[in-house]
Order: sequence, then C-alpha cells, then structure tokens
Amino acid sequence: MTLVSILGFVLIAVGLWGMLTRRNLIKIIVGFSIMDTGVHLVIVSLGFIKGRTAPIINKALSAGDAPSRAVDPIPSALVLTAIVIGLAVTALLLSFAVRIYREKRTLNIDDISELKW
Amino acid sequence: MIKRSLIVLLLIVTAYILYPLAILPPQDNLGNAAAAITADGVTDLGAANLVTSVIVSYRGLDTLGEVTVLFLATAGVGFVLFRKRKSDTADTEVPRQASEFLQTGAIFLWPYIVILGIFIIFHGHISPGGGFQGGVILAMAFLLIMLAFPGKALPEGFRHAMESLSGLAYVGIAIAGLAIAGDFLNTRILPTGQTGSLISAGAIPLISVAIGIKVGAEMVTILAHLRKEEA
Amino acid sequence: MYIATKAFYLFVSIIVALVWGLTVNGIVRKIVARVHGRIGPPVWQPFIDIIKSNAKRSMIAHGVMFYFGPVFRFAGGLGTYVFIPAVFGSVVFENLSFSGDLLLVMYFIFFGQLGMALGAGEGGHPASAIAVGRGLAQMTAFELPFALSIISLATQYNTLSITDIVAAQQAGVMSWTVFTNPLATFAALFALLGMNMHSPFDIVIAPQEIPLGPPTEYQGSLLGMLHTNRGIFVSAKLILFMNLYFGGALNLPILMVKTFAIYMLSVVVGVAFPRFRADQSIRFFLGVPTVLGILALLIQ
Amino acid sequence: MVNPLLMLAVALGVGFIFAWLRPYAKTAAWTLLYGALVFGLAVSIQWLTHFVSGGVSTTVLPGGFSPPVGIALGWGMKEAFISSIVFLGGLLGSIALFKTWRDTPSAGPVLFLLTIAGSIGLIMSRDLFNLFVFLEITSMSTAGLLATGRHHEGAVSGFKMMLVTGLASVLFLIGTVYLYRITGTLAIDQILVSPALAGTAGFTASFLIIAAILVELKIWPANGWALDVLTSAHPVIAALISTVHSVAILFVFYKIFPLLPPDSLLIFTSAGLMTFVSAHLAGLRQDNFQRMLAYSSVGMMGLFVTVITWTSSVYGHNIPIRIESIILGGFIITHLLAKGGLFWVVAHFKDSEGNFDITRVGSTTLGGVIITGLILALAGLPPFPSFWAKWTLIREIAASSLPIVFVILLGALFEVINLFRWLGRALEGESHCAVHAPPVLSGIALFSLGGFSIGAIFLGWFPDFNISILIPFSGLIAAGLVAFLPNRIQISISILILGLAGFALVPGASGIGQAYTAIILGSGALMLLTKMEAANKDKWQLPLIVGTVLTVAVLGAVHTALEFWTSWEMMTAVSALLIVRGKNAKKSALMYWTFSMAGAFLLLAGLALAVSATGQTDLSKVFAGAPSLSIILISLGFLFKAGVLGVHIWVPDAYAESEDDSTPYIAALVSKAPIIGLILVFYYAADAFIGPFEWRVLIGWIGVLTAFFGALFASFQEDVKKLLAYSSMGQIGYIIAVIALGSYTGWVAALYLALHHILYKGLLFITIAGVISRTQTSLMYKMGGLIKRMPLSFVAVLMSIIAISGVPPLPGFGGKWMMYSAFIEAGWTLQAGVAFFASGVAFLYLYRLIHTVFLGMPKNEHINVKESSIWRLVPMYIIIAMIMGIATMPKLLLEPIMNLVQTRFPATMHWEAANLISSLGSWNGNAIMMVTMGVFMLPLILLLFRVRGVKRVKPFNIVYAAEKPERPETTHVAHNFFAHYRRAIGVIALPRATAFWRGVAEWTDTLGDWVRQWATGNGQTYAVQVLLFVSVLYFFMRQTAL
Amino acid sequence: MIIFLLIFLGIIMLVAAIFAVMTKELIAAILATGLIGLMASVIFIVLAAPDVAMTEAAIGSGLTMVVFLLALRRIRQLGGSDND
Repeated sequence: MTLVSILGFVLIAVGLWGMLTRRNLIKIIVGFSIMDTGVHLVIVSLGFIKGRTAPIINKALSAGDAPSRAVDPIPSALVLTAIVIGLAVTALLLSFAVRIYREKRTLNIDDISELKW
Repeated sequence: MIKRSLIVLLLIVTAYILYPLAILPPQDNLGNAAAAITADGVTDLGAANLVTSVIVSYRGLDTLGEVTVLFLATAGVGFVLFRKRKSDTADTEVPRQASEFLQTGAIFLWPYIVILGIFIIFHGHISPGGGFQGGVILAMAFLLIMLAFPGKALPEGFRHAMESLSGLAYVGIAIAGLAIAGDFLNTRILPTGQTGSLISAGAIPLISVAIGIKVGAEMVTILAHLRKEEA
Repeated sequence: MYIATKAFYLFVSIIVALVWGLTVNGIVRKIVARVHGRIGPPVWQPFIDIIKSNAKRSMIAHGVMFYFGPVFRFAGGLGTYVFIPAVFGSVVFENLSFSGDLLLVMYFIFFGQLGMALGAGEGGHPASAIAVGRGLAQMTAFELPFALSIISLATQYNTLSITDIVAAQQAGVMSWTVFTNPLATFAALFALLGMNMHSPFDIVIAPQEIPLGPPTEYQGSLLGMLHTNRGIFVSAKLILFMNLYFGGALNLPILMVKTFAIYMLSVVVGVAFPRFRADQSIRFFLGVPTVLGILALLIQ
Repeated sequence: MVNPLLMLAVALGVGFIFAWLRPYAKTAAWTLLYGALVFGLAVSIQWLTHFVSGGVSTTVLPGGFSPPVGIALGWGMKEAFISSIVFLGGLLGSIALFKTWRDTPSAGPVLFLLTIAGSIGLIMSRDLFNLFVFLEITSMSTAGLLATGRHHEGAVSGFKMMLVTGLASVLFLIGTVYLYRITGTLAIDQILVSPALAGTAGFTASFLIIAAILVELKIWPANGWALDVLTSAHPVIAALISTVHSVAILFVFYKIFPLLPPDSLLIFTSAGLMTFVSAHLAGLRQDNFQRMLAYSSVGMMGLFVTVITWTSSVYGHNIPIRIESIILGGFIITHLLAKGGLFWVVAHFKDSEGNFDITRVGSTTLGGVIITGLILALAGLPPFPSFWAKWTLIREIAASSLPIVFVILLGALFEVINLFRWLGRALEGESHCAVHAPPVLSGIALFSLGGFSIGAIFLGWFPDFNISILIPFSGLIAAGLVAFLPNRIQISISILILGLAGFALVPGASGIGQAYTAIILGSGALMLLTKMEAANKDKWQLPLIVGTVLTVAVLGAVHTALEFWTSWEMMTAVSALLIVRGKNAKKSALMYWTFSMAGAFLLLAGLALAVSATGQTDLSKVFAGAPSLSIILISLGFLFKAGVLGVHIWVPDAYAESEDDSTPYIAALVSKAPIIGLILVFYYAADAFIGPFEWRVLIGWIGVLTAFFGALFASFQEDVKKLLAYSSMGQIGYIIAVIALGSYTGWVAALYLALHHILYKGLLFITIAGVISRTQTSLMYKMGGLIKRMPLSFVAVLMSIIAISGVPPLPGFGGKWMMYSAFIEAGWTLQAGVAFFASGVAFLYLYRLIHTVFLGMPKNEHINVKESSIWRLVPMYIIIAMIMGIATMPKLLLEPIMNLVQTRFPATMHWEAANLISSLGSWNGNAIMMVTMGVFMLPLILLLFRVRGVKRVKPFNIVYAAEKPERPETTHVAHNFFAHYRRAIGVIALPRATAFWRGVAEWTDTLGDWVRQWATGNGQTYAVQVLLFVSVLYFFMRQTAL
Repeated sequence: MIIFLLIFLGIIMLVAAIFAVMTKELIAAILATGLIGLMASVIFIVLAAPDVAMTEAAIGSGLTMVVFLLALRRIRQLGGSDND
C-alpha cells in the first residue's frame, strides 16, 4: 500500500537523519533501528494487495482460493529474515558501543576518529 | 552547519532517487513467484502457513543464513565484550536483588510464556508463527528469569549445547534432504501428511523446532552477554 | 724505400715549421715590446731559450707523468703538424695528411693539452693546477666557435679533408673561405685569439700571479721541449688556419706571409686589450664568436 | 562429485558446534575446523579441475525448487575458482592465526570460518535476497573479527564498518524488494531477462543494489571505513577481509552489474579507475605499512571493477575465457597470495606491543627474499601472475582506449613507487636482531612460491613467449643457492652460469641482438673477476649481479613484443634491487625505480598499442607496423631509462649510492638496455613513422643536449662516482643522438660508441672502485697523488680518459670521427656543434678525475695505500688490451658492425685497406696509431738521452726553491676545481630538472595528502560519504541510462 | 476506516521517530523506538502479515528495546550518563 510504503520511506529518512547527525553512538544506533523499521514497512507494504488475506490455508482460505485471495507470502518471509538480521546488527553495534565506551570513555563519534588518513 | 546542510541536501537527493519507487502503484496481482507458491505451496509441502513454507522450505537457505547471522551476532557480541578478567564471571555473582514483585511475577508467568513459545514453534506450519517467533518468546521467558533472579539464568553450558546442537540439527536435516531427496534443505524427506494437522508438512516442523531452540538460545546468550556486569 | 723518403720529407717539413714558428714568436715578442715602449728581446730569443734550457746540467722530476708531460705536449704539437698538409701540392710538405682529416687534427690538438695538463698535475704545484683548470675551461669555450666554423666548412665544401678544402679555394682570392664564408672565418679567428693565449686571453699563463702557468715546475730540457713545441705548434695552428680560411699556400714564401699575417691579428688584439679573467673569457667566447658560428651554420 | 553446498553446510555445522565442542574435545574441535576448510578446498579444486577439463556448469537448487519460487545457486568454473581462492586463503589464514586462537575465546575461529562460509554463499548464490543474507553474514562476521586486535581501534573500526555496511545493506534491500515487486522474482537470471527491468523503477532499484555493492567493494570515495578496518584489524584478519571477503563481493558485483544498461559501464570503469588512482596516490603518504596495504587493497578493488566493466563493455557477454582467466585470475591470485602474504608478514613481525617495524623483515635472508618476492609479485613483475595479467590487460585496453591505459599506468606507477619504498626500508635492516624463522615464514614462502609457479603455469597461455626468456631467473636463483660457498667458487660458478646462459641465448638470437647478448655476457663475466678479490659482505650482491647481467643480456635474444617487455621488466627490477643494496641507497634506488618504472610503463603503453594495432606479436612486425604514437611512447620509455636530460636526476644518485662493486654493471651494462631498445625500434620501424613532427630530430636534440649537460654536470661534481655517472649520462646522450640520426654512419658510430662505452666505463668503474676501496672515500678532494701508490690504476684511468675524450690514437676518436661525420652528412650541423662543445667540456671532468685523484699532492692519510688487488688489475688490463687492440686494428671491430648495419641502411662508408672512407673524409686508425707512436717516441728518446741529469724529488718538494709546504692540503686545489667555469656558465647548470621533479613529487605528495584526508576517521562522515557517492553516481548513471 | 487507523498509527510513529532522534534522553529515545516497533506490528496485522506482526512485536519492539537497555546499563555501570 502506497501510504505505508511512504510512511516507511519517511521513517527511513528520519532514521537516516538520526544516523548521520547525532553524535552519540547510542542515538546513531537508534537511528539505524528506526531506519530498519522503515524498511520493513516498505517491504511488507509491497506484498500487500488490497482486500486479500494472510497466506495461511485454513477455514477462511482454501488452498484453491489462495492465488486469488492471499497476499504475497514472500515479502513476509523476507521481512522476517530482515527483522532478525536487524536485531543481530543492532546487538552487535551496541556491543561495539559498550566496548568503545569501556576503552575510550566516550560515546561521541567525533572522539573516536583517531584512525584517520 | 555546512555538514548539516549537506546532509539535508543528500537526504533530498536520496528522496529524489527513491521517488520512482515510492510512487509505484499498488499491485493487484501476485508476481510469478508468489503466484506459483500460493498455487502449489500446499501440494508441494503440505504446510498451511505459506509464509512458513517460504521461510523454511522454498527459501530455506535464507533462513539457514539468517540463523547464522544470529549466531554470528551472539558470537560477535561475546567476542567484542570479552575481557580477560574476573569480572567476566560477574553474572554468577549477585550484585543487586530484583524486587519481590518482579520475582513473584516471573515465577508465575514464565511457565506460561514457555508453553506459548513452544506452541508457536510447533504450530508454525499451520498458523501464524514458527521457529523465530516462538524462539523469541522462549527467550523472553528466560529473560524474565534473568531479570528477576540475577545469576540464576540458564546455565552457560546448557545454552551452548542448545545453540550448537540445534544448529547442527538444522544443518543435519538439510544434509539429510540432500542425502535422501537429492536436494540440500529438501523438506520433503518426510511425508507431507494432512495439511493443517500438527504432524504434517514433512520436515518443516522439525526445522522449526531447530530454529526455535536455536533462536531462543542465541537470544538468551546475547542478552546474557549484554547483562554481564561492568566493573 | 717509400717510408725512408717519407720520413726524410717529414723531417724537413718539421724543421721548417719549427724554425718558422720560433721565428714568428720572436718577431711577435719584439713587436709587442715595441708597442709597449720597451726594447724587447732579440728576434732569436726563442732559439736561445731552447738552447739554454737544454744546456742545464740537471733537472728535477716529480715522477714519470711529470717527465712524460712535455713529451706528450711535444708529441701533440708534432702530431698536429704532421697531419696537416702544409703546402698545397707539395710532396715534401704534404706531411701525413692522408691518414686522417680535419677532425683528426682538431682532436690531436687535445693530445698535447691533455698530456701537458697531466704532467703539470703531477708536479703538485698549486699554480700549475690552477692554470690547467683555467686553460681547459678556456679551451672548451674557444673550441666551440672554432668547431662550429669547421662544421660550417665541412658542409660548405662537403668534405673534411684539409687537402680538398684547400683545393676548393684555388680558384682565386675570392674563393677563399674568408670571402665565401666570412661568418665561419671570423668565428674561427676569434677562437684563434684564445688558442694563441695572448692577451687578453693569457690568464692561463698569467706570468704575474702564477708564474708561467702550467709549466711552473718545469726547468731544464723539459722546459726546453716545451719551448720547442711552442714553435712547432704555432706553425701548425697558423698553417691550419691558412689552409682552411685563406686559400692555403702553394709554396713556402706564401705560407710565411699568410701565417705571419694571421698571427699578427691576434697580436694586435692582444696589445690593445687588457687581460680577461677566466670566466670573462669563457663568456666572451660563448658570446659573439659562438653566435657567429651558429649563424655560419644556419645561413648556408 | 560432491554437492558444492556441502562445503557451505559443513562449514556452518562446524561453526555452530565448534565453540561448544572445544572445551570437551579440543583436538576434535580443531580437527573439524581445519577439516571443514580442507574439505572445502578439496571440493572446490575437484570441481575446478572438472570444469577446466570440460565439465558443464550446473545450478544447485536448495530445497529442490527452481526459481522463481526457490533459490538458485550457480556453480561453474568461475565459482569453483573463486571458491578455491577463498578456501585457500581461509586455510592459510587460519593456520597463521592458530597461535592467537589457542588462548582466546572460540568466537575468533568461529567467526573466521563463518566468514569463509558466507563468502562461499556470496559466490554461489544467484538470488538477490539470498545475497543480502550472505552479505550480512560476512559483514557481521568480519565486524566481529575486528575485535581480535584487542585494541580499541578494532572496536571503533568495527562500529564504522557496521554503520556503513548497514547503510549499504538497507539500499541493497530496498533495491531487492523493488526488483521483486517489479519482476516478480528474486533470481538474478530471471530478473535480467525481465522486460520490466527497463523502466525507471527497474533502473532505480538496480542502481540501489549496485551502488550498495560498490560501497561494499570499497569504491572511492565511499571507502574510508574500509581503510580504517584494514588498518586496525589483526593483519591476518585484514588479509581475510581484503582478499577472501572482497573477492567474494567482487564476484557478486560480477553477477549483478548487468542489471544496469550497458551504457553505464563506462561510469563503473571510471569509478574503478578513480579508486585505483586515488588509493595509490593516497598510499604514497602512508607511514604505516598496514595502512599502505589497505590502500593498496582498495586500489586493487578499483582495478577489478575497471577490468570487469571494461571487458564487458568491449566484449559484451562473450568475454573470451582466456582473457578473463589471465586478467582477473592473475590479479585475483596475486591479490590473494601477495597482498595476503604481506599482511601475514606484518602479523608475523609485529612485536608484543603490536608495532610493526618493516626493517625487521629484511633482517634475515629468508625474510628479505620473501618480502622481495611478495612485493615484486604485487608490483606486477615477471614471472608472477599479475605480470601476465597486466600485459594482457594493457594490451586489450590499448586496442580501444588509450586514456584508460594511461590512467591505469599512472595508478600503477604510484603503486610500484610505494611498494618499492617499503621494500627499500625492509631490506635496510640488515643488522637488526635476527628473528628466527618459524613455520609461518615458510608459509609465506609458500605464498610467494605459489605465485611464482602459478605464474609459470600462465606461461602456457602465451604462445608468443619463449621460456628461455626466463633464464635470468634460473641464473639468479642458481647464483643465490650457491651463496653459502666460498667466495671464489661462487664467482666461478657465477661466471659458469653466464657462460651457460650464453650457450642457451646467443644461438637463438640474431643480428645486432646476438652480438649484443654475447658482448654483455662476456663483459659481465670479465667484470665478475674483480669480485674474486675479497669475500662478499653481502650475500645478495653476487646473485643480483648475475641476474642483472643476464636480464640485460636477454634483451638481445627476444623475438616478440611480450618477450621484450618481460625482459625489460626483469631488468628493471633486478637492477633496482642491486642498487638498493647500497649502504645509503634507499632514496637513490627509489628514484631509479621511479624513473625506470615510469619509462617501463611508457614502453608498455607503446608496445601494447603497437601490438593491438598491428595484431602481430613478432617484434619486427610489431615495430614495422606500429603507429607513430606507439613509436613515440616506446622511445620515450627508452629515453627515461637512459636518463636523458630532464629525467636524468636518478642517474648520479643511483650510480653513486649503489655498492662500488655493483656500479660497473649498472653503468656499463644496464645503461645499454635502452640503447639496444632504441636500436631495435628504429631498426624495424618503417622510415615513415615520423608522424606529426620530426620525432627523430627531437630525440637527436635530446641526445646531444644530454651529452652536453652530462659533461657539464660532471665537471662540477666532487664525488668521483657522481662524476662518472654524469659522464655516463653524457656518453649515452651521444649514442642516442647518433641512433636518432637513422643513417648508416650514425648507426655504425652508435654501435661502436656503445661497445666502447661498455669497455671504458667498465674499466673506469672497476678502477675507481679499487681506488675507493683503498682510500675509503669517494670524494675527489680527499684524494690526491695516488699515482705513486697506485700506478697501474693510474695507467688504466689514463687509458680510459683518453678513450672517452676521443683523443687519438685510442679508439674513442674513431667513434667521435664517425659521429661528426654522420651529423654533418645528415645536415645536423648545430647538433654537431653542441656535441663538439660537449666533448670539449668533457675534458674538464676527465682532467679533474685523473688530476685530483692521482696527481697533485698526496694526502697524509693515503701515504700508505696499496695498489688495487690483482683480481681487479687482471680484468682492467684485459680491457686495456682490448682497447689498444681496437685502436690499432679498428677494422676488426668495425667490419662486423658495418655488416650488421648494412642490413638496415645502405652503406655510406667503405674500407680502402686500413683506411675508412666516409663521404666526407677518411680515418686510418692503424696509421694514426703508428704516427702517434712515432711522434711520441721521438721526443721521449731525445729526453732519455738526458736522463742522467734527472733528480727525483719528493712530492712535497715543490716551488722553485724546493721548499716543503707545511700543510699539503693547502696546496690542493681540487675542491670546486672549475669554480671559474661555474661562474661563467654555471647558471645553465642549475639543477632545474631536479627542482622540477622535486616539485612534481611534492605536488603529488600534497595531492596524495589531500586525497587521504578524505578518510577522516569519523564513521558518521563515512556514512555521509557513502550517501554522497550514491547521489553523485546516480546522476552520472542517469545521464547514460535514461 | 482502516485508512484512518493507518494514518493515526503513522502519525504516532513519525512523532515517536522524530522524538527518538531529537531527544537528549537516551532511555526516552529507546522507549520511543520500541513504540515505533509496536505500532509497526499493528500495521503489519492490518497488512495481512500476522507472522511479521508477531516477529516485529517480539523482536522489533521487545527484544531490541531490551538489548538497548542492557547495553545502556553496562555503559552506565562504566560511568556513562543517560544523556548524549
């Protein structure tokens, strides 16, 4: 649905803004997380077809009707994977943040740029 | 300030780039892949939940990869936070007792949560849910315990065994598919059974279980790693 | 038999050149003295110098190379002379010009210079080394217009053989190079000023500050040999110029007249100008004479 | 055959249980870990051999469903090759890391193994979303691995990496789902044929995917994060990231770039080129070796992208497999083995604090050999695979786009300069504490040897390459292997090697080349005799000398353009190594290397252009049909190598700073390489190659001006070796000028002069090396009066300066005579004038050379020096005998030369008995010798009659009154001997070229500095740069695509 | 009807997102993120993707928030503050 995908893109933009402008590592990760959610919204919205139902065969949806009455199951599957991956990335980013704070006592991204040039 | 304006500019440009995508009209028919799956999914695999079919079977390699990513996150988090110091054993110490309310609630709630998780895992092929969702719910249960009783979390060895063996089982089932049906990750090595019943859909439930245990164990381990005390 | 005859002719030719060269030197010294308002040495003073030097009982040697220096020098002078045909068409004065051409003569001039420089070097006297340095530097400079002039000639006559060049100038006075190729001639005459090392280009000898220049350490018959060489070398140079630019000579009297006239040119200039420093003279030669030489090449 | 997915499954399974198993069954766990890698390698190689022997590519379908519903995995020769590379790199890396892993948590090996597994997935998968998953796997695992470093830099760069790759994977994901939305499938092969791809949305989605992959590929300017990652990671991990992981991603790019329309390929090519050049430019300014390697890796990725997109734009989808294998295969293998190997070297030689000092690498012979091999392999020198790749690449590109060739070569030039700079530093550390060589070192040796042998395999693909061209390597290695033997046996063997090489090479050569090869080998062997004098301090020197002689010699025995280029590169490399062995030669060798390489690359561009334009391989045909531009490039390359005016600044330092015993080979032999090159070019080239302007005339002017300025500079030197160096420059200038004449007389003169230059420059350097070894100084004003102590050396120098100056009767005059004749014949009169001036100025330095060293006042400290050793004197006097022989009988030498030249130009000189007649004059060397002897003997005999009266005095006994100077040095006027000359025309001898090139170097440095500051170290900035890159790229893409 | 729900949820999410990015309070930002996830899972139900909704609810809003909070806790133990 266009509305949801636009919402998704707006969330991506907001997340990106956070990622690119915040100085605090945690806030950057928050931005990243928001961006991820936006992407998930976009993906799911692509699989949705107005008036259709979830692709689960049960009393409401017989196997024969599925092609004409079910939404696309693939984006859902993709999003599932993406969500888990998103969590994994977030967790790893956070552990890096903790480690950085432990070593350098700062969460400001400007203070951890000594590896330059 | 220049940087900020540059970023605003870049965001506008990015929006401009993405614009042709955002305005795509909603589709009213399924694409090739989806049409094929919705048409033949049930006869192919016998799973009622087509999303689970896609996750576990049609695109099973994605899921194996996804489990790997989670495993990597666990290993990575542990590795990144690793410190050769005594404080690494901090999670066995009891720095601060949680409130009694939390403790009581936890003891009361966690069997139900565990059962819910197991249910979701086992019914993944017939109703919404599956290994991931169930695994996460299992992890939640143990998180509750962990919060309520610091130091009484799942024993590390058990967690590791679960992580490893469930992963191994997943790979094992995949290889069994190769050995029996000729295709890696082929779930039709077991009879597909009656669609909609618990014992159906070939090896999909087995894989769901492996995924569930794996995801649960990984999540708990991530949380345990993050929960370790800094000294 | 041929070789014996040739050797005899050569001997005669060399003696003539030597005597004439020494005489010219003597005359010039006299003239210069008169211009300066002195009486000056007698005309035969160069002969006296040679005899006197050779009459010395003993001489000092700093080593083999020191000893060889004058030998090289004299060999250079002799060699230069014997590769130049002195009198056009004469069997006696043809010398050994058949074994090489103009380039050979130009490079043989270096032979003596180099040997002398080496001998003087071994003497170990700082004045010698200084003088050699100046001499070499000045030489590189005046050789440039001279070389340009020679190249101009070579293209003009399309040969490098001296005999052929002389032959090409036999059609009359106006066929002399000095008229057919005045630029090249003047470039070369400027160079001759340097070659003769008369004032203003006598910084090499510089009798006042570095007595005598390169031969500072030499005395006795070694110095005598240098004096001898001065005679033969002057002859060789003048004859070469005469051949190249002034139509050569068909007999000895003409040779004497022409060479004397050419020599006087440098003397006149020398008397008129004060001495140049080494760098000044280098710049001088790289200036107008070189431009003349280049023009000579370009205008053909 | 084993299902390739099993490699992945086994790796994943082992990865899952390793950590759990390890505490209980250590051995089993490690066995499984290495077993998984070995298994993968074995499977890949098995498949690779299967495919190479004609097997057909297959598609693997996990789950048994084919696209669009299922995931398709491709498995063909390319996949098998890359996966072999991945497993090989992984296996070797894991062996190197074993010690580190033994006492750290299990996550390290697990992450490592899963990186490999993820890379395999990237290689095989042909499904967009599946690629996304594997991209995440590899980026998560490499990010986790960054913590291995145990320094906070690891965590910081891990964070940056996650941030940027996170952004990239969001782009990738959006693109992927939209492509799915548009085409209804996720399989790349189906998407590619989908008509819906052509629309705006299809383009945008494809663009997002490819942009994300370009970011992962570290394309400039979105690569700052990668540099930080590769700098801060444990070196072996960095090797993994830069080779295994990057190559896998490269293969992803290879699979997906056809998503965009072919018109956009040029943009990828440009982006790749920009990455390549900017990385190496920035690398110039690095003082951290690992970061330099990081830049180098990034540059390599740029080159890969260039190659892939460029070949595709030329050949479409039918890229010849041979071209692809040679170029991509060669570069990838080199990248894996050489770059990986260098990272390993860093890992191995790091001290406990994690600091890396490259001088420690060269402190052992083995270490030195290894790093030399690795760096030469990386620099693309024969016989390593990258060499063949470079040749093929440049040849292919030259056929269609010369500008790209130049850009690539510019980047490559920066790279080789950079690499050699570090090599110089590495080899400097001879005296440091010895590092024992544990197994890892042998592993690295395996790396370089592997590269070597694979390079040899590549040979089979080049029918226009005769294996005998690689004889110098065998010689070099053979001479290196006997380095432990006593000195004299070693030298005898070396001379034997030269002889054997002569037997192998000379019969196969023809014409001028044959004579050249024989002469070079002969004079090399003769000069080797001097080494008998004393035991070698430097084990490297003799093998390198043998190598230098052989590589120079082999130039005469080549038949094809490729052979020529190969031997040229070998010669450049070996001679640079020889120079760098000097005590303070690091800078000079770098300069030599820089200019030689610049020349070599010009040569390469020219040759490639000529080869592709003519479609021929034979040198004769290539040159005969070569376009003017290629002839100009080729001869420019030779002029660089010859050190002509303007690019001469390497000459003095390279000669002066190389070891005294090595200099003769460089000055006398290596300097002949450009000469034979020029001769070959002009020998075969059509007379009409001249092109838009008189190129030959220009070369001629360059030649005579080089001669003049060489002489002038030489006159102002205080260091005897620099003096000789400038002298060589001048002599080479004459030779180049007469070659440029392109006339019979000129060429006879050229060959004659070149041969003489070998003789007397060899003689001079041998003699002077003897003097320097006795006096322990090379500054002329510190010497003096040595004629008394070293009379035989004096005679040798005397002979050679007479020969150089061209004073009759020695053979130098013959050369001068022919030279002026040739100039005047051709109407090059002004040039002749300049040449004459030059030879006049030459007297200045020649006199200075002999005077300040041998004549004048001796120095107190040299009162007791001895004559050079007999081992120097023997070759010296052999050469003198040869010079005298030629002087007396010039015909013996000239007749063969004239016969050779007659095959190219109609004869304009002839003999009448002993008289050589040219169109202008004549020269009778024999008679001149006789006359000179005569006029010399006459006064000598006269003088000898008076020898009784001679009174010998001591050297200090000077000035009329026989007084002794108290301080002899005050009478020594050698310092700044030609001060007046400098005052007169010194202004034209100002080091303008030096200033110019220094300016160029500084500007390049500044530019490099500016480029590298782009990598600010701030992860957020990197993310912004990624976005910027994507935006800019989009607008370029749009131009072409829509 | 559904469209209004979506708009409502969307506005909440946007506000939460902007708040999360702008606020100085880290805890508040994290909670806002969790809220976004929760709202997203509702949207997923609306979009007929119950599996995704469950996952998003459990992971996107639940576990992610926990992970954030645990990390923040560790940072606090090291002496860090909740504000940026």
